[in-house]
Amino acid sequence: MSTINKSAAQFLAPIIANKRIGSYHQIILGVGDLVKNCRPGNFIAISVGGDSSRMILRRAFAISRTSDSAQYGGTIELIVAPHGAGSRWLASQSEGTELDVVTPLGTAFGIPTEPVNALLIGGGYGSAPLFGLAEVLKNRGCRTDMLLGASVGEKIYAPMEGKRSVNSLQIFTEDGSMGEKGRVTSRLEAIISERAIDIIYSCGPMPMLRAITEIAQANDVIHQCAVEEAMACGVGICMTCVLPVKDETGIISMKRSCIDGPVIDGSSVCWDLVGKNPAEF
Amino acid sequence: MSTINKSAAQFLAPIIANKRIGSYHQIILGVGDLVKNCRPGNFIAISVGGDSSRMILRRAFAISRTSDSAQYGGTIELIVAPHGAGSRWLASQSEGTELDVVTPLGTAFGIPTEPVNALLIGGGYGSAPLFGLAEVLKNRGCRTDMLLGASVGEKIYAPMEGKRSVNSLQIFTEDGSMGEKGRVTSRLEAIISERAIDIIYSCGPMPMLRAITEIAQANDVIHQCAVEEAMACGVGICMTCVLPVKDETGIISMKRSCIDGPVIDGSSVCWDLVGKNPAEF
Amino acid sequence: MSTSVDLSTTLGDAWFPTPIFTASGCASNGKELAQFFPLKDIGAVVTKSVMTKPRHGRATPRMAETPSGMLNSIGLQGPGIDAFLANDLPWLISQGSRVIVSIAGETSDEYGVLARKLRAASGISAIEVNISCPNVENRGLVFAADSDASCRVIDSVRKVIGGEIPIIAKLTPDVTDIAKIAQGVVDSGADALALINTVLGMVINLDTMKPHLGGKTGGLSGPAIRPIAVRTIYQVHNALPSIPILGMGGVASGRDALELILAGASGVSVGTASFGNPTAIMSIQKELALLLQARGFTSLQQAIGYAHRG
Amino acid sequence: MSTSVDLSTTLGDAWFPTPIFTASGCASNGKELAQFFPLKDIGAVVTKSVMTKPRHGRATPRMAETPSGMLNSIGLQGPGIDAFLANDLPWLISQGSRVIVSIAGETSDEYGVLARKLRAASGISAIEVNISCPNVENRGLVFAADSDASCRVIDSVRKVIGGEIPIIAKLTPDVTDIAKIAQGVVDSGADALALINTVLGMVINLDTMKPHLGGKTGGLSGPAIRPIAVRTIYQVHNALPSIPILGMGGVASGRDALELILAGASGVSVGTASFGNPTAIMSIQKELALLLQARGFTSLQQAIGYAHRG
Ligand SMILES: Cc1cc2nc3c(=O)[nH]c(=O)nc-3n(C[C@H](O)[C@H](O)[C@H](O)COP(=O)(O)OP(=O)(O)OC[C@H]3O[C@@H](n4cnc5c(N)ncnc54)[C@H](O)[C@@H]3O)c2cc1C
Ligand SMILES: Cc1cc2nc3c(=O)[nH]c(=O)nc-3n(C[C@H](O)[C@H](O)[C@H](O)COP(=O)(O)OP(=O)(O)OC[C@H]3O[C@@H](n4cnc5c(N)ncnc54)[C@H](O)[C@@H]3O)c2cc1C
Ligand SMILES: Cc1cc2nc3c(=O)[nH]c(=O)nc-3n(C[C@H](O)[C@H](O)[C@H](O)COP(=O)(O)O)c2cc1C
Ligand SMILES: Cc1cc2nc3c(=O)[nH]c(=O)nc-3n(C[C@H](O)[C@H](O)[C@H](O)COP(=O)(O)O)c2cc1C
Ligand code: FES
Ligand code: FES
Repeated sequence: MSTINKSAAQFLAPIIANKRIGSYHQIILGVGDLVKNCRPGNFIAISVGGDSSRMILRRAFAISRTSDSAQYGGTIELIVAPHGAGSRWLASQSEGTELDVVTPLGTAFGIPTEPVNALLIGGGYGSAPLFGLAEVLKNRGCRTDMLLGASVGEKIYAPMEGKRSVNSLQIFTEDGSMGEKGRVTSRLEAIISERAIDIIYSCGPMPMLRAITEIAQANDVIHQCAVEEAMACGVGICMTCVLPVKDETGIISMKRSCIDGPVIDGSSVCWDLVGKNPAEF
Repeated sequence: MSTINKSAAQFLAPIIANKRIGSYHQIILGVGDLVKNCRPGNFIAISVGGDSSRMILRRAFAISRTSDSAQYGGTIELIVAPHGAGSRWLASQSEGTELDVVTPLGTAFGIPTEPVNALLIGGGYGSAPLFGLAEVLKNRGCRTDMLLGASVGEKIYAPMEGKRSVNSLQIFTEDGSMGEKGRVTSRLEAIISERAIDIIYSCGPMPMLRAITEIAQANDVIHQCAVEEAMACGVGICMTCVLPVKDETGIISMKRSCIDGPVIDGSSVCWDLVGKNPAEF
Repeated sequence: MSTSVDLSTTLGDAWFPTPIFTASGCASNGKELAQFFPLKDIGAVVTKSVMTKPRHGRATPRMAETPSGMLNSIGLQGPGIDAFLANDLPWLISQGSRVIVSIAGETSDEYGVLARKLRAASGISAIEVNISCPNVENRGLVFAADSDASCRVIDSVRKVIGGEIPIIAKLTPDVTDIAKIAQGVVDSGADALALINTVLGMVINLDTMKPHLGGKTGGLSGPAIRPIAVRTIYQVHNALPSIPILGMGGVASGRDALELILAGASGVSVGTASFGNPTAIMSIQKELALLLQARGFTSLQQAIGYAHRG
Repeated sequence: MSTSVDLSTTLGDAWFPTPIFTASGCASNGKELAQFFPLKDIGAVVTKSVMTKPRHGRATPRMAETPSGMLNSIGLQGPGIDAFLANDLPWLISQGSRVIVSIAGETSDEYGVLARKLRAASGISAIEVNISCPNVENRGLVFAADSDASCRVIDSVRKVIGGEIPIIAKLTPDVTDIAKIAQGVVDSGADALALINTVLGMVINLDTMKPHLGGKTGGLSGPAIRPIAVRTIYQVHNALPSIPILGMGGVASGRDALELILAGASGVSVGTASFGNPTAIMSIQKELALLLQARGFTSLQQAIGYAHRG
C-alpha cells in the first residue's frame, strides 16, 4: 500500500446542521470516528448536485473545525461560500441529507513542538481552517494572533467561539465596512516585528498568499499557507491542481496541491511562475 | 399566430400533494385557471432533475383528472410510474416544490355529443387519463365500462373515487394477482357485443393499443387511443415522436404524436409499420 | 430589450436585429413555437432542412437522451420545397419573422435545384446549406466530410444565387481539419459558415442490446457538445477572421451564447435547448444583452471574436 | 466477484481477470488509488503516458468542468521513462497489479526509444501507444490525425517489440474516418486498439473573456462523450471485427461499461469517473458482472460486440 491519501475514506456523511452566517453557510457533517484523522489544513471532497447531476467533479472544502460529542459522534465544520452551481447546491441542502464525501485529504498545517508566537491570516472563507488550527496551537501554549480580511464585512467569517481560541483578532475590509479599511498585509511587517512572530499560517486567495510570502521572507518568518488551485480529483490522480514548487536544490517541479498541499511552505512556491507555461521555466 | 399548442403555457406549478399508490405516485399540481383548458387526453411536459440536471429533456405525463377547488384553485392529477432517473426524481419531490411545466399539450379524447356506450381500456398507468374521461362521459349520460390490465396487481391504478365514475370495472393481470388472469383483450370481442359498445377509448402500451385496434376494426367500433412515443420536445418542433398514419385517401405520413396525438383514431395508425423504415412504405 | 446594447448583427449582407436564431430542425417551421413568443422578436427562424421531395425520414426510435445531450436520427423528414414555399414560408413572413431557409440534398445538383426555387421566392434573409447529409453519389458519406464534395455543393448553389441572398455553409465537426473544409467552401462562394452540426454518436439499448435508434447512429446535440462547438468556432474564426460565423451547439443560456460569440460567432442558433424549454430563445436573448452590458460592451459587434484579441 | 460470470478477457496475448482498467492519465501511476481499493482487484492499471524525458506539462488552469464532462490540458507532465521504470513500475508489480504502460513521444523515433526501454523491463502486460500527441515533426498536428504519421509510430514500436508484449494503439476520435486510421495502425502491427482519447474542446472564461485553459484547447472527457465513444467502437469493430478494442469514454457505471462492450470493446478503461469517485472502478466492475448475469451471459466474451449480431 502507498502512504498517499492514507487516512482518506469515501463514505456518506449526514448534514447535522446548515446555518447561514453572513455570506456563508456553516455546514456540520457527521463523520464518526474518522474525525480523529482530520487535522487543521486537511480538506474534504464532496459530490454535488445529486444523482442525475451534470456536475461530475467533487468540490473541495477546507475542514474548519472538528468536534467529537456524545450526541453526534465525530463532526466536522465547513464554511461554504455560495458561488457557482456546486456550492449553491450544497448550501441549499437540508439537515439529514447524506453527502458522498472523501476525507481527510491533503497535507495539514505543521504544528510547532514548542510554544511560539503564531500569526494566522485568513482571506474570505480562508479563515475557516484557521479557527481549528488556533485551537490546536492554543492547546500547545502558543500565542496566536489573527488577521482576517475580505472585500466587504459580510465576507468576514469569524464565529464567536472561534474568537475565543485566539489572543487577538484584527479585521480588515477593502471597503472599510468592518474593522480597518485596507488589506491584511497593510501593516503586516510592523505586526511581525512588534509581536515577535515566529510563524505565519495563512489561507485565502492566491494573490494574498503571495503577498504574505514576500513579507514573510523579507522578515525571515516561516510561512505555511493553504493554497486553492482548481482540482478535478482531489486525490492526486489527474495532475490538474499543480503549482510550481522549488526544492532545496533549486529544482522547480509541478507539485499537486491536493496531495503535496494544500498546506505548503510559502517560500517554496514560485509565485511568479503560477499560471505560466512551465516549458519556459 | 398559429393554432398549434394554442392553449399551452409554460409556468411554475407547485406540488400540492404527492402520495404513493401501489407502484405509482399520485401527484397533484396547482395550475390555476389554466385547468379550464385541460381536456382528458392532454398531457403535461415537466422539467426534471433540478437546476444542474444532466437530463435536458422534459418528461411527458398524461393528465389524469382535473379539479377546481376554493382552497387550491385549479389542480391536475398525474400518475407517475417511477421508472428511470426522471420519473424517480419526480416521485421523490415533496409538497411545495415548484415544477417547471408546459401544459396542456396534445389532442384530447373526442367526446360524443349523444349518450353512447363507451368502453375505457387502460394498461398500467394508462388508466390515468381514463378516469378524467369517465367523469366527462358520465356527465354526458354515457354508459362507461372500464377494463384495466397490468402485469401484476400493484401496477393496476384504480382509485376509489375513480371507480365511482364508471358503471363497471373489470381488472386483468397477467399473473392473476388481482382480478382475472389474462389480458384486457382476452374477452374484448364478447364484451363489445354483449354491451353494445359504440366507442372504445384506450391508453396503455403500444402492443395493447394495436391489439385493441384490430378487435375494434373487426367489430366496427370506433377506437380512440392515446399513444406513447418517445418525445424530445412535446411541442411539435423535433420530429422524434412520429407514427405512421394513413389519411382518408390512403396516403401514409409520419405524424407527430405530440401535436397530432397523443389521442388518435386507432384505425388510422399503421401499426405494422411502427418502428419500420419509412423509406420502404 | 431593456438594455441599451445594440444587439444587431449581420451575416454577409443580411441584417438581423438580434443574434439569437432558432437552429435548423429544432423549431420545425416556426408555427409550433409561435404560441410561446412572437417569432419576429428573435433574430431569425432557421427552418428545418428542406429537400426537393417530401420525405418520411427514418424509423423510430428517433431519439435517445444522453448525459447533458441527446441523439437524434430524424432523417430529414419534411414536406419538400414546393409545399414549403407554398405554405411555410408565406406564413413565417406574415408573422414578421426573418427567415433563413436551410436546404439539403442527396446530390450536389439537388442543392442547385433547391437554390433556384429559393431565388424565385421573396422574403428570405439567407440560405443555410446543410452539407452534413449523406451524399448518395459517394457511398453515402456526408458531403461535409470531404472538402471536394463540400465545394461542389456550394458551387452549385453559388451558380444560381448571384449574391442576392447570403449563402451560409453548415459544416460538421466530425472531420480531421475543419479549417480546411471551411476554407474550401468559402473559396467556392460561401458568404458565412454555420458551426456546428451534430456530432455522430450512438447509444446501445441495454434491453435489446442493439443500437437504440432506428437509424443506428444519430447526431449528438445539447450542452454536452458545447466545448466542441466553442473550439470549432474558435479554430475557424482564427483561420478565417473575416468570414461571419453562425455558431451553435449546446447553447442553453445567455452565458453559453456569449461564449460562442467571444469565440467568434456573429450569430447563435439555439437548437436542443428549445426542446427542454420552449421559451429558451427568449431568455437567452435577454440574458445575453445583460451580460454584454455588464462587461461594458455597447454593441454585440464589439464582443464578436473578443477571445482572440490581445 | 459474487457472480459466476467469467469476466476474464484478452487483448492480443495479454490475459486479464476482469475487463475493467484504469484509463491512462486518470490514475497517475497507481499509488494514489491504492488507498481506496487493492490494485490487483481490477483488470489492469494503465499508467499515465510517459515520455523519454521528465516533463512539466502545461500552464494552469489545466481543467474546466463542462456539462457532464470536463476539459483537461495537462500536457503529459511526468517523470520520464527512466524514473518510471525505476520507481513506478516495480511498485505496481509489487502490488500484484497487471500493468499496461502508456507511452507518448514527439517524434516517431521517440516511441521506438521508449519501446526499447520497455522491452528490457519485465512484468508489463501490454504497451498502449498514445498517438494523440502533437507531432513536432509535422506542425504539431497530433499523430493520430494522420494515417501515415500514425503508421510510422506503430512501425517504430513494432520494430522493437517482436510480439513479446501486445501493442495497443490509442486513437483520437477527432478524425474524418476512424476506421481508416484503425486499419492503418493494424496493418503496421498494432495488436489491439484503444478508443477513444479525449475530444478536442474549449471553454472561454466569461470573466477574462479569453480561453480558460492555460493550453487554450483541452481534451473533453466524461459522460458527455460516451455516445461518441460507443459510435467509434461500433464503427471500428464493424470494420475490423477480429481486432480487440480497449474501449473508454464516459464510463461511470456498469451499464456504461456494458454499452461499450456490446458495441465491441473487449476491455473498458475508466478515466474521468475516478475523479468524481475514487472507487468508481470497483463499483463498475461489480455492476457489470451483475448486468451480464441478468442477461444470461455466462462469460464476458459472449457479450463483446453483441450489438452487431443478428
Ligand atoms: C483545497 C480547497 C479548499 C477549498 N475550501 C473552500 C472552503 O472552505 N469554502 C468554500 O466556499 N470554497 C472552498 N473551495 C472552493 C470550492 O471547492 C469550489 O471551487 C467553489 O465552491 C466553487 O464551486 P462551484 O461549483 O460553486 O462553482 P463553479 O464555478 O461552478 O465550479 C466549476 C469548477 O471550477 C472549480 N472552481 C471554481 N472556482 C474555484 C476556485 N476559486 N478554486 C478552485 N476551484 C474552483 C470548481 O471546483 C469546479 O470544479 C476550496 C477549494 C479547494 C481546491
Ligand atoms: C404522451 C405521454 C404520456 C405519458 N404519460 C405518462 C404517465 O401518465 N405516467 C407515467 O408514469 N409515464 C408517462 N409517460 C412516460 C414518461 O414521459 C417517461 O417517459 C417515463 O417516466 C420514463 O422517464 P424516466 O426519465 O424515468 O426514464 P428514462 O429511461 O431515463 O428516460 C429517458 C428518455 O427516454 C424517454 N422514454 C423512456 N421510456 C419511455 C416510454 N415508455 N415512452 C416514451 N418515452 C420514454 C423519456 O421521455 C426520456 O426522454 C408518458 C409519455 C408520453 C410520451
Ligand atoms: C432533432 C434535431 C433535428 C435537427 N435537424 C437538422 C436539420 O434538419 N438540418 C440541420 O442543418 N441541422 C439539424 N440539426 C442540427 C441543429 O441545427 C444544430 O446544429 C445542432 O443540434 C447543435 O445545436 P444544439 O446543441 O443547440 O441543438 C438538428 C438537431 C436536432 C437535435
Ligand atoms: C486529466 C486527464 C489526463 C489524461 N491523460 C492521458 C494520457 O496521458 N494519455 C492518454 O493516452 N490519455 C489520457 N487521457 C485520456 C483518457 O485516458 C481517456 O481516453 C479519456 O479521458 C476518455 O475516457 P473517460 O471519459 O473515462 O475519461 C487523459 C484524460 C484526462 C481526463
Ligand atoms: S486534483 Fe487531481 S491531482 Fe490534484
Ligand atoms: S416530441 Fe418533438 S415533435 Fe413531438
